[in-house]
Amino acid sequence: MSVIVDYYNYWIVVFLMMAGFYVVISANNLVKKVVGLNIFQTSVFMLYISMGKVSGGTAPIIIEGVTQYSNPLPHVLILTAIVVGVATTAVGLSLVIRIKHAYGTVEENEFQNEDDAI
Amino acid sequence: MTGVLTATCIAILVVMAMALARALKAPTVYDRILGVNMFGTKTVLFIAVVGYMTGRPDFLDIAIVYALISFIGMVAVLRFFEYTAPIE
Amino acid sequence: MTEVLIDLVLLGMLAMTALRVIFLKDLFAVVMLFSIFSFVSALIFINLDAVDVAFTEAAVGAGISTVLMLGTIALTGRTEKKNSHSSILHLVVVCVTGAALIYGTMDMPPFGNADNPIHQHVAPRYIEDSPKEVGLPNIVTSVLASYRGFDTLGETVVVFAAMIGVLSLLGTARPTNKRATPESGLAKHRVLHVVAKIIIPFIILFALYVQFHGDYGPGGGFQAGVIAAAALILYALVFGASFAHRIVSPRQLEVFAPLGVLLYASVGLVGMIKGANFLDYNVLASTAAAGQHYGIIIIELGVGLTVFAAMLGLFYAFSNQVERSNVQ
Amino acid sequence: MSILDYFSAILLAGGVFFSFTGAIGLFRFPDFFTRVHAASVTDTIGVILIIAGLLLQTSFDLNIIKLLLILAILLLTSPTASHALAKSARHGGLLTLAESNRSNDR
Repeated sequence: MSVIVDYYNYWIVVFLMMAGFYVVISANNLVKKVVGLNIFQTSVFMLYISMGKVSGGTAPIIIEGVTQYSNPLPHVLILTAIVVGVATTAVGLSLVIRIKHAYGTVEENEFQNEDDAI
Repeated sequence: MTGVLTATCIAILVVMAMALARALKAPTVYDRILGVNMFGTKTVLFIAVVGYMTGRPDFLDIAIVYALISFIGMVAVLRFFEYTAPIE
Repeated sequence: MTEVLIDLVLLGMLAMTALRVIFLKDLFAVVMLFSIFSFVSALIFINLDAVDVAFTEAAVGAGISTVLMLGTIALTGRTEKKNSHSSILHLVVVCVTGAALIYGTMDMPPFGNADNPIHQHVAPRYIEDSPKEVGLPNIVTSVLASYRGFDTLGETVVVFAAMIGVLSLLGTARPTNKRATPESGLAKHRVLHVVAKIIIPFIILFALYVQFHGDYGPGGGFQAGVIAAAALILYALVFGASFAHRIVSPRQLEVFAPLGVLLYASVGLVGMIKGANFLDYNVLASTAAAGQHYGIIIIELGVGLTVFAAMLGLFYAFSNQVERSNVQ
Repeated sequence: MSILDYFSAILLAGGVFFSFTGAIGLFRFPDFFTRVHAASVTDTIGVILIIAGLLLQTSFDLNIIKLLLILAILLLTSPTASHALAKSARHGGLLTLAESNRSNDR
């Protein structure tokens, strides 16, 4: 029982990660792949934040009368990672748009067929 | 008083779950958007109540951001929706 | 106990949403569900005490990502075609990886325990000494801007580089015609026009509040930049991109983005000239605490400027593509 | 509990009740337009009551302004969003249940 209480958070995060991973490898459509990548990424963020949590702690903004704070370091790492994540997502999406211009489709198997034809 | 806030919090969670269910089920796309919209407003309330429940209500900033961003998301959906052909 | 319950319910919602995303073929719905996914994960961050992260995720993940994805779908079409190859192999790969990861978690220290190794290394120092050394109540801002200032400079440069990447892929948004027409916006929705006009000033005001209050509450340059960009994105969505170009033109953004990075880096150089290390703020003013304050305010301004310019520039590039393909 | 707390609890309970009816409507009603009705109308009253309940808990500081700002934003945006959504659904050719029944009969 204590195993479940100790680890349930990590397990669900792993499940979410795998859902994102499945979308990335099985989806044909590039936009959906990007969505899957983002789901994966958000789950990784959640894993980090879960590690930083201290039970009984509170948010790491100092107020009077509180001594137990959660770990601020993962928060810093993830905060910047989120902004960088959206920037890289934008690069990915603009690549998708270029592929659409070049091949007329964003389905992976279709433009691979076109590549083979050339 | 914390008991009342906790109860409110859980009730809002149930409402959010029902809005989510509508967004997942959704016969039409409009139903999904409606579900997302209601989910957004209830989320704002949820954050506010959680802030009071945990005794640190200075995090209401996040609720404001939620309210603003979910509105922008709605507008974006309406804006780009007209470019795409309906499925149903 | 309540915390655990809330956490479980929210994680359950996330799992349901993720599962639904796998099976949906309508990409529009996929993006809608992804925005819900971001919203719920931000709620989980709040529940796990990461208010700054929740702030960023709410503004960036749910706001900007969704808008960019919707723009892409408007260009590439709304449905995913039927999958021809079998997905059994994919399922096996995913299950094996997942099992390996779960096996890995068994070696991790239990969730929420205050004695975990992660809480022993540098975190106690940040929590105990940063109020004295930096003088800000928000430890996350202290660590972000002061202790790990070099890292944050790198992240800012990455955002800037991503903007360059997108602009070189999609081309800079050029002014289509001199006369801005409201036709390109949501012309039929009068109510939306009125409400947007009322609400946009408040968004910009709120962005300024977040920028300068980030030392004391949740917030800072990253979030403020995104929120300010969101205000202009709302304007562009409702009234049409050509109106937004009149307020902040794409050219100006190309100046703002490097300016922010330069502002950040030059604070570091001033420190070096005064005989300290790169990005050491202690020497910027007569006392160390005042120096830290000056340094953090200026670099947050630089971060805010770059993030604002990058996010708005990304949106301009995407909406320009959408409008051009719509004209053809 | 002081008298203010009792008032606050009543307001919160009222807000939750209305939100709940809205959610049931959103979940159970037969077509899109009835669902918009259920969701948007109860959304507004739920927001007003819950924020009012929280206002009674606040000591006199910045949080009051933030709560009022949240209230103002939600009161402006939530009905607008519902209106715009219903309008674009109408323009997109979505029929009410009665209309689609009639066209099926013919």
